[in-house]
Amino acid sequence: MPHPFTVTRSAEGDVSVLALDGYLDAHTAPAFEEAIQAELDAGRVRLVVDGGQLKYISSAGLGVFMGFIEEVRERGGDIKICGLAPRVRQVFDILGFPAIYDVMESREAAIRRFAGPPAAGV
Amino acid sequence: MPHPFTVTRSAEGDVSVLALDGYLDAHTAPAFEEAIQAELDAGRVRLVVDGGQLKYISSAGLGVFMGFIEEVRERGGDIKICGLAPRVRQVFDILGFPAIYDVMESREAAIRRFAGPPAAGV
Amino acid sequence: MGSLERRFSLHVPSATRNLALIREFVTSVGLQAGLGEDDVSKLELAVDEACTNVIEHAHHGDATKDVVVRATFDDHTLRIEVIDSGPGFDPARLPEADLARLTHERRSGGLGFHVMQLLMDEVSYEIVPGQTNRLRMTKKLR
Amino acid sequence: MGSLERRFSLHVPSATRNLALIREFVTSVGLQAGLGEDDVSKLELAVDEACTNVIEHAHHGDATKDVVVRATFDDHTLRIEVIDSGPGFDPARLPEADLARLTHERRSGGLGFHVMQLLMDEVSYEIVPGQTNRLRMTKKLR
Ligand SMILES: Nc1ncnc2c1ncn2[C@@H]1O[C@H](COP(=O)(O)OP(=O)(O)O)[C@@H](O)[C@H]1O
Ligand SMILES: Nc1ncnc2c1ncn2[C@@H]1O[C@H](COP(=O)(O)OP(=O)(O)O)[C@@H](O)[C@H]1O
Repeated sequence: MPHPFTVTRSAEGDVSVLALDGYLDAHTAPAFEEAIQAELDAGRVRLVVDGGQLKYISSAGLGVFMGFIEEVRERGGDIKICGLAPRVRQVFDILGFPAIYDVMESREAAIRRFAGPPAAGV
Repeated sequence: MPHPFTVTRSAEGDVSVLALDGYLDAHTAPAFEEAIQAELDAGRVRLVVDGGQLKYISSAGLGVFMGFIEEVRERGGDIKICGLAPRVRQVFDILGFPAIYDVMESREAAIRRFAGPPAAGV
Repeated sequence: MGSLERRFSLHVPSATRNLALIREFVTSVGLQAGLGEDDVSKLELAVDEACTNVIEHAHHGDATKDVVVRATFDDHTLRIEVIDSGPGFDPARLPEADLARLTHERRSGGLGFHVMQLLMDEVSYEIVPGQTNRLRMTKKLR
Repeated sequence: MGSLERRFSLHVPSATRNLALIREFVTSVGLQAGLGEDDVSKLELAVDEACTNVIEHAHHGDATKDVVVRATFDDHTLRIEVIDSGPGFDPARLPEADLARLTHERRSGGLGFHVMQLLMDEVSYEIVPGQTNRLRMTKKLR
Protein backbone atom coordinates (compact mmCIF):
# COMPACT_ATOMS: atom_id res chain seq x y z
CA MET A 1 0.00 0.00 0.00
CA PRO A 2 2.76 2.52 0.65
CA HIS A 3 4.00 2.08 -2.94
CA PRO A 4 7.57 1.06 -2.12
CA PHE A 5 10.62 1.68 -4.26
CA THR A 6 14.03 0.02 -4.15
CA VAL A 7 17.23 0.23 -6.16
CA THR A 8 19.43 -2.87 -6.37
CA ARG A 9 22.95 -2.39 -7.64
CA SER A 10 25.12 -4.91 -9.45
CA ALA A 11 28.09 -4.65 -11.81
CA GLU A 12 29.29 -6.24 -15.03
CA GLY A 13 32.90 -5.12 -15.40
CA ASP A 14 32.91 -1.33 -15.67
CA VAL A 15 29.15 -1.17 -16.26
CA SER A 16 26.98 -0.58 -13.17
CA VAL A 17 23.44 -1.89 -13.30
CA LEU A 18 20.78 -0.21 -11.16
CA ALA A 19 17.63 -2.33 -11.04
CA LEU A 20 14.53 -0.34 -10.04
CA ASP A 21 11.58 -1.98 -8.34
CA GLY A 22 8.27 -0.36 -7.48
CA TYR A 23 6.99 3.20 -7.63
CA LEU A 24 9.25 6.07 -8.66
CA ASP A 25 7.61 9.37 -7.77
CA ALA A 26 8.57 12.63 -6.03
CA HIS A 27 8.73 10.74 -2.76
CA THR A 28 11.08 8.02 -3.91
CA ALA A 29 13.11 9.91 -6.54
CA PRO A 30 15.73 11.01 -3.96
CA ALA A 31 16.67 7.36 -3.33
CA PHE A 32 17.29 6.87 -7.04
CA GLU A 33 19.23 10.13 -7.23
CA GLU A 34 21.50 8.99 -4.40
CA ALA A 35 22.10 5.66 -6.11
CA ILE A 36 23.28 7.37 -9.29
CA GLN A 37 25.32 9.92 -7.37
CA ALA A 38 27.09 7.09 -5.54
CA GLU A 39 28.17 5.61 -8.88
CA LEU A 40 29.48 8.94 -10.11
CA ASP A 41 31.32 9.51 -6.83
CA ALA A 42 32.99 6.14 -7.35
CA GLY A 43 34.05 7.23 -10.83
CA ARG A 44 31.63 4.84 -12.52
CA VAL A 45 29.86 6.49 -15.45
CA ARG A 46 28.68 3.54 -17.53
CA LEU A 47 25.22 3.03 -16.12
CA VAL A 48 22.39 0.72 -17.08
CA VAL A 49 19.06 1.39 -15.39
CA ASP A 50 16.93 -1.75 -15.51
CA GLY A 51 13.30 -0.72 -15.04
CA GLY A 52 11.90 -4.22 -15.45
CA GLN A 53 10.20 -4.14 -12.04
CA LEU A 54 9.19 -0.50 -12.20
CA LYS A 55 5.43 -0.25 -11.76
CA TYR A 56 5.05 3.50 -11.98
CA ILE A 57 7.02 6.60 -12.87
CA SER A 58 6.10 10.28 -12.67
CA SER A 59 8.02 13.25 -14.05
CA ALA A 60 9.88 13.49 -10.74
CA GLY A 61 11.40 10.09 -11.56
CA LEU A 62 12.19 11.11 -15.12
CA GLY A 63 13.85 14.20 -13.68
CA VAL A 64 16.55 12.04 -12.12
CA PHE A 65 17.58 10.81 -15.56
CA MET A 66 17.46 14.37 -16.88
CA GLY A 67 19.57 15.85 -14.12
CA PHE A 68 22.52 13.49 -14.59
CA ILE A 69 22.80 12.70 -18.29
CA GLU A 70 24.93 15.71 -19.32
CA GLU A 71 27.49 15.15 -16.59
CA VAL A 72 27.64 11.42 -17.27
CA ARG A 73 28.22 11.96 -20.98
CA GLU A 74 30.78 14.68 -20.41
CA ARG A 75 32.69 12.17 -18.35
CA GLY A 76 32.59 9.66 -21.22
CA GLY A 77 29.79 7.49 -19.90
CA ASP A 78 26.08 7.09 -20.52
CA ILE A 79 22.82 6.13 -18.84
CA LYS A 80 21.03 3.40 -20.79
CA ILE A 81 17.51 2.41 -19.87
CA CYS A 82 16.09 -1.09 -20.34
CA GLY A 83 13.31 -3.51 -19.53
CA LEU A 84 10.43 -1.05 -19.16
CA ALA A 85 6.91 -2.45 -18.94
CA PRO A 86 4.55 -0.99 -21.57
CA ARG A 87 2.73 1.37 -19.21
CA VAL A 88 5.98 2.83 -17.87
CA ARG A 89 7.59 2.90 -21.29
CA GLN A 90 4.63 4.96 -22.51
CA VAL A 91 5.55 7.77 -20.12
CA PHE A 92 9.13 7.84 -21.40
CA ASP A 93 7.82 7.81 -24.96
CA ILE A 94 5.26 10.63 -24.77
CA LEU A 95 7.89 12.89 -23.22
CA GLY A 96 10.41 12.20 -25.95
CA PHE A 97 13.00 10.28 -23.95
CA PRO A 98 13.94 7.90 -26.77
CA ALA A 99 15.33 10.88 -28.72
CA ILE A 100 17.88 11.56 -26.01
CA TYR A 101 18.36 8.27 -24.16
CA ASP A 102 19.08 4.76 -25.35
CA VAL A 103 15.91 2.94 -24.30
CA MET A 104 16.36 -0.77 -24.95
CA GLU A 105 14.52 -4.02 -24.45
CA SER A 106 16.95 -6.18 -22.52
CA ARG A 107 19.58 -5.59 -19.87
CA GLU A 108 22.06 -7.67 -21.88
CA ALA A 109 21.63 -5.49 -24.95
CA ALA A 110 22.07 -2.37 -22.82
CA ILE A 111 25.29 -3.66 -21.30
CA ARG A 112 26.58 -4.78 -24.68
CA ARG A 113 25.90 -1.36 -26.13
CA PHE A 114 28.69 0.05 -23.97
CA ALA A 115 31.14 -2.02 -26.00
CA GLY A 116 30.03 -0.17 -29.15
CA PRO A 117 30.76 3.41 -30.26
CA PRO A 118 29.91 6.19 -27.77
CA ALA A 119 26.37 7.61 -27.92
CA ALA A 120 25.84 10.98 -29.59
CA GLY A 121 25.61 13.92 -27.20
CA VAL A 122 22.25 15.66 -26.79
CA MET B 1 -7.11 -1.72 -6.31
CA PRO B 2 -10.83 -2.50 -6.35
CA HIS B 3 -10.24 -5.36 -3.88
CA PRO B 4 -11.73 -8.16 -5.99
CA PHE B 5 -13.42 -11.28 -4.69
CA THR B 6 -14.14 -14.55 -6.46
CA VAL B 7 -15.64 -17.90 -5.50
CA THR B 8 -14.47 -21.00 -7.38
CA ARG B 9 -16.54 -24.13 -7.01
CA SER B 10 -15.39 -27.72 -7.26
CA ALA B 11 -16.68 -31.02 -5.93
CA GLU B 12 -15.32 -34.17 -4.32
CA GLY B 13 -18.17 -36.67 -4.40
CA ASP B 14 -21.02 -35.21 -2.36
CA VAL B 15 -18.80 -32.53 -0.81
CA SER B 16 -18.82 -29.13 -2.55
CA VAL B 17 -15.73 -27.00 -2.15
CA LEU B 18 -16.04 -23.21 -2.45
CA ALA B 19 -12.61 -21.61 -2.75
CA LEU B 20 -12.61 -17.91 -1.85
CA ASP B 21 -10.07 -15.50 -3.29
CA GLY B 22 -9.64 -11.85 -2.36
CA TYR B 23 -11.59 -9.46 -0.19
CA LEU B 24 -14.84 -10.50 1.47
CA ASP B 25 -16.68 -7.42 2.74
CA ALA B 26 -20.19 -5.97 2.60
CA HIS B 27 -19.69 -5.30 -1.10
CA THR B 28 -18.66 -8.82 -2.06
CA ALA B 29 -20.61 -10.86 0.54
CA PRO B 30 -23.65 -11.19 -1.77
CA ALA B 31 -21.55 -13.14 -4.30
CA PHE B 32 -20.55 -15.59 -1.58
CA GLU B 33 -24.15 -15.82 -0.37
CA GLU B 34 -25.32 -16.70 -3.88
CA ALA B 35 -22.66 -19.37 -4.20
CA ILE B 36 -23.82 -21.08 -1.02
CA GLN B 37 -27.48 -20.68 -1.94
CA ALA B 38 -26.80 -22.35 -5.30
CA GLU B 39 -25.40 -25.40 -3.48
CA LEU B 40 -28.41 -25.63 -1.19
CA ASP B 41 -30.78 -25.22 -4.13
CA ALA B 42 -29.00 -28.17 -5.76
CA GLY B 43 -29.54 -30.21 -2.59
CA ARG B 44 -25.85 -30.13 -1.70
CA VAL B 45 -25.33 -29.49 2.01
CA ARG B 46 -21.82 -30.80 2.63
CA LEU B 47 -19.81 -27.64 2.11
CA VAL B 48 -16.12 -26.91 2.53
CA VAL B 49 -15.16 -23.25 2.30
CA ASP B 50 -11.48 -22.97 1.44
CA GLY B 51 -10.28 -19.51 2.48
CA GLY B 52 -6.67 -20.09 1.49
CA GLN B 53 -6.63 -17.12 -0.87
CA LEU B 54 -8.81 -14.90 1.28
CA LYS B 55 -6.96 -11.68 2.02
CA TYR B 56 -9.55 -9.91 4.09
CA ILE B 57 -12.85 -10.56 5.82
CA SER B 58 -15.21 -8.23 7.67
CA SER B 59 -18.25 -9.14 9.75
CA ALA B 60 -20.36 -8.88 6.61
CA GLY B 61 -18.42 -11.86 5.27
CA LEU B 62 -18.73 -13.76 8.54
CA GLY B 63 -22.46 -13.06 8.39
CA VAL B 64 -22.77 -15.30 5.34
CA PHE B 65 -21.50 -18.26 7.37
CA MET B 66 -23.84 -17.31 10.21
CA GLY B 67 -26.93 -17.00 8.06
CA PHE B 68 -26.70 -20.47 6.56
CA ILE B 69 -25.29 -22.80 9.19
CA GLU B 70 -28.56 -23.69 10.95
CA GLU B 71 -30.35 -24.59 7.73
CA VAL B 72 -27.39 -26.59 6.48
CA ARG B 73 -27.16 -28.58 9.69
CA GLU B 74 -30.91 -29.17 9.85
CA ARG B 75 -30.60 -30.68 6.42
CA GLY B 76 -27.86 -33.03 7.64
CA GLY B 77 -24.91 -31.14 6.23
CA ASP B 78 -22.28 -28.75 7.52
CA ILE B 79 -20.08 -25.82 6.50
CA LYS B 80 -16.44 -26.52 7.27
CA ILE B 81 -13.86 -23.78 6.94
CA CYS B 82 -10.23 -24.37 6.01
CA GLY B 83 -6.96 -22.85 4.89
CA LEU B 84 -7.28 -19.42 6.51
CA ALA B 85 -4.22 -17.18 6.56
CA PRO B 86 -3.28 -16.00 10.07
CA ARG B 87 -4.66 -12.47 9.69
CA VAL B 88 -8.02 -13.73 8.44
CA ARG B 89 -8.10 -16.59 10.93
CA GLN B 90 -7.66 -14.03 13.72
CA VAL B 91 -10.99 -12.42 12.82
CA PHE B 92 -12.78 -15.77 13.00
CA ASP B 93 -11.06 -16.48 16.32
CA ILE B 94 -11.80 -13.25 18.17
CA LEU B 95 -15.47 -13.57 17.26
CA GLY B 96 -15.68 -17.12 18.58
CA PHE B 97 -16.24 -18.95 15.31
CA PRO B 98 -14.21 -22.03 16.27
CA ALA B 99 -16.80 -22.79 18.99
CA ILE B 100 -19.52 -23.16 16.38
CA TYR B 101 -17.74 -24.02 13.13
CA ASP B 102 -15.14 -26.62 12.25
CA VAL B 103 -12.17 -24.43 11.33
CA MET B 104 -9.39 -26.65 9.97
CA GLU B 105 -5.96 -26.33 8.44
CA SER B 106 -6.23 -28.20 5.17
CA ARG B 107 -8.89 -28.72 2.56
CA GLU B 108 -8.21 -32.45 2.60
CA ALA B 109 -8.84 -32.69 6.34
CA ALA B 110 -12.05 -30.70 5.94
CA ILE B 111 -13.33 -33.00 3.21
CA ARG B 112 -12.31 -36.09 5.16
CA ARG B 113 -14.20 -34.83 8.20
CA PHE B 114 -17.47 -35.35 6.34
CA ALA B 115 -16.76 -39.08 6.39
CA GLY B 116 -16.71 -39.02 10.20
CA PRO B 117 -19.60 -38.62 12.68
CA PRO B 118 -21.89 -35.61 12.12
CA ALA B 119 -20.91 -32.34 13.82
CA ALA B 120 -22.76 -31.32 16.99
CA GLY B 121 -25.51 -28.72 16.44
CA VAL B 122 -25.02 -25.24 17.93
CA MET C 1 3.91 19.17 24.96
CA GLY C 2 1.56 18.77 22.02
CA SER C 3 3.17 17.11 19.04
CA LEU C 4 2.28 18.05 15.49
CA GLU C 5 -1.11 16.71 14.50
CA ARG C 6 -1.59 15.21 11.04
CA ARG C 7 -5.08 15.43 9.56
CA PHE C 8 -6.63 13.37 6.80
CA SER C 9 -10.15 13.08 5.51
CA LEU C 10 -12.01 11.17 2.85
CA HIS C 11 -15.51 11.81 1.48
CA VAL C 12 -17.05 9.15 -0.75
CA PRO C 13 -20.55 8.29 -1.93
CA SER C 14 -22.31 6.01 0.54
CA ALA C 15 -21.94 2.71 -1.30
CA THR C 16 -20.26 -0.56 -0.38
CA ARG C 17 -18.05 -0.41 -3.46
CA ASN C 18 -16.18 2.41 -1.72
CA LEU C 19 -15.21 0.24 1.24
CA ALA C 20 -12.03 -0.82 -0.58
CA LEU C 21 -10.95 2.81 -0.97
CA ILE C 22 -11.86 3.55 2.65
CA ARG C 23 -9.62 0.65 3.73
CA GLU C 24 -6.75 1.92 1.59
CA PHE C 25 -7.17 5.36 3.12
CA VAL C 26 -7.11 4.15 6.69
CA THR C 27 -4.26 1.72 6.02
CA SER C 28 -2.17 4.55 4.67
CA VAL C 29 -2.91 6.71 7.72
CA GLY C 30 -2.22 3.84 10.11
CA LEU C 31 1.17 3.13 8.56
CA GLN C 32 2.10 6.80 8.73
CA ALA C 33 1.06 6.89 12.36
CA GLY C 34 3.61 4.16 12.95
CA LEU C 35 1.26 1.24 13.62
CA GLY C 36 2.60 -2.24 12.93
CA GLU C 37 0.98 -4.40 10.28
CA ASP C 38 -1.17 -6.24 12.77
CA ASP C 39 -2.57 -3.04 14.26
CA VAL C 40 -3.10 -1.58 10.81
CA SER C 41 -5.23 -4.61 9.95
CA LYS C 42 -7.30 -4.10 13.07
CA LEU C 43 -7.79 -0.43 12.31
CA GLU C 44 -8.76 -1.26 8.74
CA LEU C 45 -11.39 -3.73 9.89
CA ALA C 46 -12.82 -1.45 12.59
CA VAL C 47 -13.24 1.42 10.13
CA ASP C 48 -14.73 -0.91 7.51
CA GLU C 49 -17.31 -2.03 10.09
CA ALA C 50 -18.15 1.56 11.01
CA CYS C 51 -18.55 2.60 7.36
CA THR C 52 -20.53 -0.51 6.46
CA ASN C 53 -22.99 0.43 9.21
CA VAL C 54 -23.27 3.95 7.87
CA ILE C 55 -23.90 2.74 4.33
CA GLU C 56 -26.41 0.10 5.37
CA HIS C 57 -28.13 1.38 8.53
CA ALA C 58 -27.73 5.17 8.43
CA HIS C 59 -28.05 5.91 4.72
CA HIS C 60 -29.87 2.73 3.66
CA GLY C 61 -27.89 2.40 0.46
CA ASP C 62 -28.63 5.96 -0.71
CA ALA C 63 -25.46 6.71 -2.67
CA THR C 64 -26.29 10.41 -2.98
CA LYS C 65 -25.31 10.63 0.69
CA ASP C 66 -21.66 10.87 1.75
CA VAL C 67 -19.61 8.72 4.04
CA VAL C 68 -17.01 10.90 5.73
CA VAL C 69 -13.96 9.44 7.43
CA ARG C 70 -11.61 11.76 9.30
CA ALA C 71 -8.35 10.57 10.75
CA THR C 72 -5.85 12.49 12.82
CA PHE C 73 -2.83 11.44 14.76
CA ASP C 74 -0.10 12.92 16.89
CA ASP C 75 2.69 11.07 18.68
CA HIS C 76 0.31 9.48 21.14
CA THR C 77 -3.07 8.77 19.63
CA LEU C 78 -4.72 7.95 16.34
CA ARG C 79 -8.31 9.23 16.17
CA ILE C 80 -10.93 8.21 13.66
CA GLU C 81 -14.30 9.82 13.10
CA VAL C 82 -16.93 8.29 10.85
CA ILE C 83 -19.74 10.71 10.16
CA ASP C 84 -23.22 9.95 8.90
CA SER C 85 -26.40 11.93 8.36
CA GLY C 86 -28.82 9.17 9.33
CA PRO C 87 -31.26 8.90 12.24
CA GLY C 88 -28.64 7.73 14.74
CA PHE C 89 -28.98 4.88 17.21
CA ASP C 90 -28.08 4.08 20.79
CA PRO C 91 -25.16 1.68 20.99
CA ALA C 92 -25.82 1.16 24.72
CA ARG C 93 -29.07 -0.55 23.80
CA LEU C 94 -27.57 -3.00 21.36
CA PRO C 95 -28.04 -6.61 22.47
CA GLU C 96 -24.90 -8.49 23.39
CA ALA C 97 -23.02 -9.82 20.37
CA ASP C 98 -23.55 -13.49 21.17
CA LEU C 99 -22.45 -15.57 18.20
CA ALA C 100 -24.37 -18.69 19.27
CA ARG C 101 -27.61 -16.74 19.62
CA LEU C 102 -27.14 -14.80 16.38
CA THR C 103 -26.36 -17.98 14.51
CA HIS C 104 -29.33 -19.75 16.02
CA GLU C 105 -31.58 -16.88 14.92
CA ARG C 106 -30.08 -17.13 11.42
CA ARG C 107 -28.96 -13.53 11.67
CA SER C 108 -26.24 -12.61 9.24
CA GLY C 109 -25.18 -9.58 11.25
CA GLY C 110 -24.98 -8.09 14.66
CA LEU C 111 -21.23 -8.31 15.17
CA GLY C 112 -20.01 -5.03 13.67
CA PHE C 113 -20.11 -2.80 16.72
CA HIS C 114 -18.60 -5.59 18.81
CA VAL C 115 -15.72 -5.90 16.34
CA MET C 116 -14.97 -2.19 16.67
CA GLN C 117 -14.91 -2.43 20.44
CA LEU C 118 -12.63 -5.46 20.36
CA LEU C 119 -10.15 -3.86 17.98
CA MET C 120 -9.96 -0.24 19.09
CA ASP C 121 -9.01 1.31 22.42
CA GLU C 122 -12.08 3.55 22.65
CA VAL C 123 -15.32 3.68 20.70
CA SER C 124 -18.00 6.28 21.30
CA TYR C 125 -20.94 7.60 19.35
CA GLU C 126 -22.32 11.12 19.35
CA ILE C 127 -25.78 11.78 17.94
CA VAL C 128 -26.99 15.20 16.85
CA PRO C 129 -30.52 14.26 15.78
CA GLY C 130 -31.39 15.26 12.26
CA GLN C 131 -27.88 16.52 11.60
CA THR C 132 -24.82 14.37 11.94
CA ASN C 133 -23.77 11.37 13.94
CA ARG C 134 -20.16 10.81 14.76
CA LEU C 135 -18.62 7.50 15.63
CA ARG C 136 -15.28 8.17 17.31
CA MET C 137 -12.61 5.54 17.72
CA THR C 138 -9.12 5.90 19.10
CA LYS C 139 -6.04 3.75 19.03
CA LYS C 140 -3.11 4.45 21.34
CA LEU C 141 0.27 4.74 19.67
CA ARG C 142 3.19 3.50 21.66
CA MET D 1 -30.60 15.34 -19.02
CA GLY D 2 -28.17 15.54 -16.11
CA SER D 3 -27.08 12.16 -14.83
CA LEU D 4 -26.35 11.51 -11.19
CA GLU D 5 -23.09 13.08 -10.10
CA ARG D 6 -20.76 11.16 -7.80
CA ARG D 7 -18.52 13.24 -5.54
CA PHE D 8 -15.32 12.25 -3.81
CA SER D 9 -12.70 14.22 -1.94
CA LEU D 10 -9.45 13.59 -0.16
CA HIS D 11 -7.56 15.89 2.22
CA VAL D 12 -4.03 14.90 3.21
CA PRO D 13 -1.03 16.68 4.70
CA SER D 14 1.11 18.27 2.01
CA ALA D 15 3.92 15.72 1.86
CA THR D 16 5.22 13.51 -0.94
CA ARG D 17 4.63 10.39 1.14
CA ASN D 18 0.92 10.96 0.55
CA LEU D 19 1.25 10.73 -3.23
CA ALA D 20 0.69 6.97 -3.05
CA LEU D 21 -2.64 7.45 -1.26
CA ILE D 22 -3.62 10.19 -3.69
CA ARG D 23 -2.97 7.79 -6.57
CA GLU D 24 -5.04 5.07 -4.93
CA PHE D 25 -7.86 7.56 -4.44
CA VAL D 26 -7.89 8.72 -8.03
CA THR D 27 -7.49 5.20 -9.39
CA SER D 28 -10.54 4.12 -7.44
CA VAL D 29 -12.57 7.04 -8.75
CA GLY D 30 -11.38 6.47 -12.33
CA LEU D 31 -12.41 2.82 -12.26
CA GLN D 32 -15.82 3.73 -10.87
CA ALA D 33 -16.23 6.31 -13.60
CA GLY D 34 -15.76 3.48 -16.08
CA LEU D 35 -12.33 4.41 -17.43
CA GLY D 36 -10.23 1.59 -18.88
CA GLU D 37 -6.93 0.67 -17.28
CA ASP D 38 -4.92 2.76 -19.68
CA ASP D 39 -6.96 5.90 -19.03
CA VAL D 40 -6.88 5.24 -15.30
CA SER D 41 -3.09 5.21 -15.48
CA LYS D 42 -3.09 8.52 -17.30
CA LEU D 43 -5.45 10.06 -14.76
CA GLU D 44 -3.31 8.74 -11.92
CA LEU D 45 -0.17 10.29 -13.39
CA ALA D 46 -1.81 13.65 -14.16
CA VAL D 47 -3.13 13.98 -10.61
CA ASP D 48 0.22 12.90 -9.14
CA GLU D 49 1.89 15.66 -11.17
CA ALA D 50 -0.62 18.24 -9.99
CA CYS D 51 -0.24 17.24 -6.33
CA THR D 52 3.55 17.04 -6.55
CA ASN D 53 3.52 20.64 -7.76
CA VAL D 54 1.30 21.68 -4.87
CA ILE D 55 3.55 19.95 -2.33
CA GLU D 56 6.78 21.31 -3.80
CA HIS D 57 5.95 24.66 -5.38
CA ALA D 58 2.82 25.88 -3.58
CA HIS D 59 3.41 24.66 -0.03
CA HIS D 60 7.19 24.22 -0.20
CA GLY D 61 7.14 21.02 1.80
CA ASP D 62 5.12 22.53 4.67
CA ALA D 63 3.22 19.45 5.85
CA THR D 64 0.93 21.47 8.10
CA LYS D 65 -0.77 22.58 4.88
CA ASP D 66 -3.34 20.38 3.15
CA VAL D 67 -3.48 18.99 -0.34
CA VAL D 68 -7.10 18.72 -1.38
CA VAL D 69 -8.20 16.58 -4.30
CA ARG D 70 -11.83 16.63 -5.38
CA ALA D 71 -13.19 14.32 -8.02
CA THR D 72 -16.66 14.19 -9.48
CA PHE D 73 -18.11 12.35 -12.40
CA ASP D 74 -21.40 11.89 -14.18
CA ASP D 75 -22.04 9.81 -17.30
CA HIS D 76 -20.09 12.19 -19.51
CA THR D 77 -17.19 13.78 -17.70
CA LEU D 78 -14.73 13.13 -14.91
CA ARG D 79 -13.60 16.34 -13.23
CA ILE D 80 -10.63 16.72 -10.91
CA GLU D 81 -9.77 19.73 -8.78
CA VAL D 82 -6.47 20.03 -6.96
CA ILE D 83 -6.55 22.87 -4.47
CA ASP D 84 -3.60 24.64 -2.87
CA SER D 85 -3.14 27.65 -0.62
CA GLY D 86 0.14 28.84 -2.13
CA PRO D 87 1.01 32.00 -4.07
CA GLY D 88 -0.26 30.69 -7.39
CA PHE D 89 1.49 30.98 -10.75
CA ASP D 90 0.63 31.68 -14.37
CA PRO D 91 0.75 28.52 -16.46
CA ALA D 92 0.56 30.60 -19.66
CA ARG D 93 4.01 31.96 -18.87
CA LEU D 94 5.67 28.60 -18.38
CA PRO D 95 8.43 28.00 -20.93
CA GLU D 96 7.81 25.23 -23.42
CA ALA D 97 8.54 21.77 -22.01
CA ASP D 98 11.47 21.02 -24.31
CA LEU D 99 13.22 17.89 -23.11
CA ALA D 100 16.47 18.58 -25.00
CA ARG D 101 16.75 22.05 -23.50
CA LEU D 102 15.80 20.95 -19.97
CA THR D 103 18.30 18.11 -20.15
CA HIS D 104 20.99 20.40 -21.47
CA GLU D 105 20.37 22.80 -18.58
CA ARG D 106 20.62 19.84 -16.17
CA ARG D 107 17.11 20.61 -14.96
CA SER D 108 15.47 17.71 -13.19
CA GLY D 109 11.99 19.13 -13.69
CA GLY D 110 9.82 21.26 -15.90
CA LEU D 111 7.68 18.51 -17.41
CA GLY D 112 4.84 18.24 -14.89
CA PHE D 113 2.38 20.69 -16.37
CA HIS D 114 3.12 19.37 -19.85
CA VAL D 115 2.33 15.84 -18.69
CA MET D 116 -1.06 16.96 -17.37
CA GLN D 117 -1.87 18.63 -20.67
CA LEU D 118 -0.84 15.57 -22.64
CA LEU D 119 -2.89 13.18 -20.54
CA MET D 120 -6.10 15.08 -19.78
CA ASP D 121 -8.71 16.60 -22.07
CA GLU D 122 -8.70 20.00 -20.39
CA VAL D 123 -6.41 21.62 -17.84
CA SER D 124 -7.03 25.06 -16.37
CA TYR D 125 -5.83 26.94 -13.34
CA GLU D 126 -7.76 29.47 -11.28
CA ILE D 127 -5.89 31.73 -8.89
CA VAL D 128 -7.52 33.58 -6.02
CA PRO D 129 -4.47 35.38 -4.64
CA GLY D 130 -3.82 34.79 -0.98
CA GLN D 131 -6.66 32.28 -0.75
CA THR D 132 -6.87 29.18 -2.87
CA ASN D 133 -5.69 28.09 -6.25
CA ARG D 134 -7.57 25.47 -8.15
CA LEU D 135 -6.14 23.31 -10.88
CA ARG D 136 -9.04 21.83 -12.85
CA MET D 137 -8.65 18.87 -15.14
CA THR D 138 -11.32 17.01 -17.04
CA LYS D 139 -11.42 13.70 -18.83
CA LYS D 140 -14.28 12.83 -21.20
CA LEU D 141 -16.00 9.53 -20.56
CA ARG D 142 -17.17 7.66 -23.59
N1 LIG E 1 -24.49 4.45 11.88
C1 LIG E 1 -25.62 3.84 12.26
N2 LIG E 1 -26.81 4.46 12.10
C2 LIG E 1 -27.97 3.87 12.48
N3 LIG E 1 -28.03 2.65 13.05
C3 LIG E 1 -26.88 1.98 13.24
C4 LIG E 1 -25.63 2.53 12.86
N4 LIG E 1 -24.66 1.65 13.20
C5 LIG E 1 -25.29 0.60 13.76
N5 LIG E 1 -26.63 0.78 13.81
C6 LIG E 1 -27.64 -0.14 14.38
O1 LIG E 1 -26.98 -1.02 15.28
C7 LIG E 1 -27.23 -2.37 14.90
C8 LIG E 1 -26.04 -3.25 15.24
O2 LIG E 1 -24.92 -2.88 14.46
P1 LIG E 1 -23.71 -3.87 14.33
O3 LIG E 1 -23.33 -4.35 15.69
O4 LIG E 1 -22.62 -3.18 13.60
O5 LIG E 1 -24.24 -5.11 13.53
P2 LIG E 1 -24.83 -5.20 12.04
O6 LIG E 1 -24.49 -3.95 11.35
O7 LIG E 1 -24.15 -6.39 11.46
O8 LIG E 1 -26.31 -5.38 12.23
C9 LIG E 1 -27.56 -2.32 13.44
O9 LIG E 1 -28.32 -3.43 13.04
C10 LIG E 1 -28.31 -1.00 13.33
O10 LIG E 1 -29.65 -1.18 13.73
N1 LIG F 1 0.59 24.74 -7.65
C1 LIG F 1 1.63 25.55 -7.97
N2 LIG F 1 1.89 26.64 -7.22
C2 LIG F 1 2.92 27.47 -7.53
N3 LIG F 1 3.74 27.28 -8.58
C3 LIG F 1 3.54 26.22 -9.38
C4 LIG F 1 2.48 25.30 -9.11
N4 LIG F 1 2.52 24.36 -10.07
C5 LIG F 1 3.55 24.67 -10.88
N5 LIG F 1 4.17 25.79 -10.48
C6 LIG F 1 5.31 26.46 -11.14
O1 LIG F 1 5.38 26.03 -12.48
C7 LIG F 1 6.66 25.47 -12.76
C8 LIG F 1 6.57 24.35 -13.76
O2 LIG F 1 5.84 23.28 -13.22
P1 LIG F 1 5.91 21.86 -13.91
O3 LIG F 1 5.71 22.01 -15.38
O4 LIG F 1 4.95 20.97 -13.24
O5 LIG F 1 7.40 21.36 -13.70
P2 LIG F 1 8.20 21.08 -12.34
O6 LIG F 1 7.22 20.99 -11.23
O7 LIG F 1 8.88 19.79 -12.59
O8 LIG F 1 9.15 22.23 -12.22
C9 LIG F 1 7.20 25.04 -11.42
O9 LIG F 1 8.59 24.97 -11.42
C10 LIG F 1 6.65 26.13 -10.51
O10 LIG F 1 7.45 27.28 -10.57
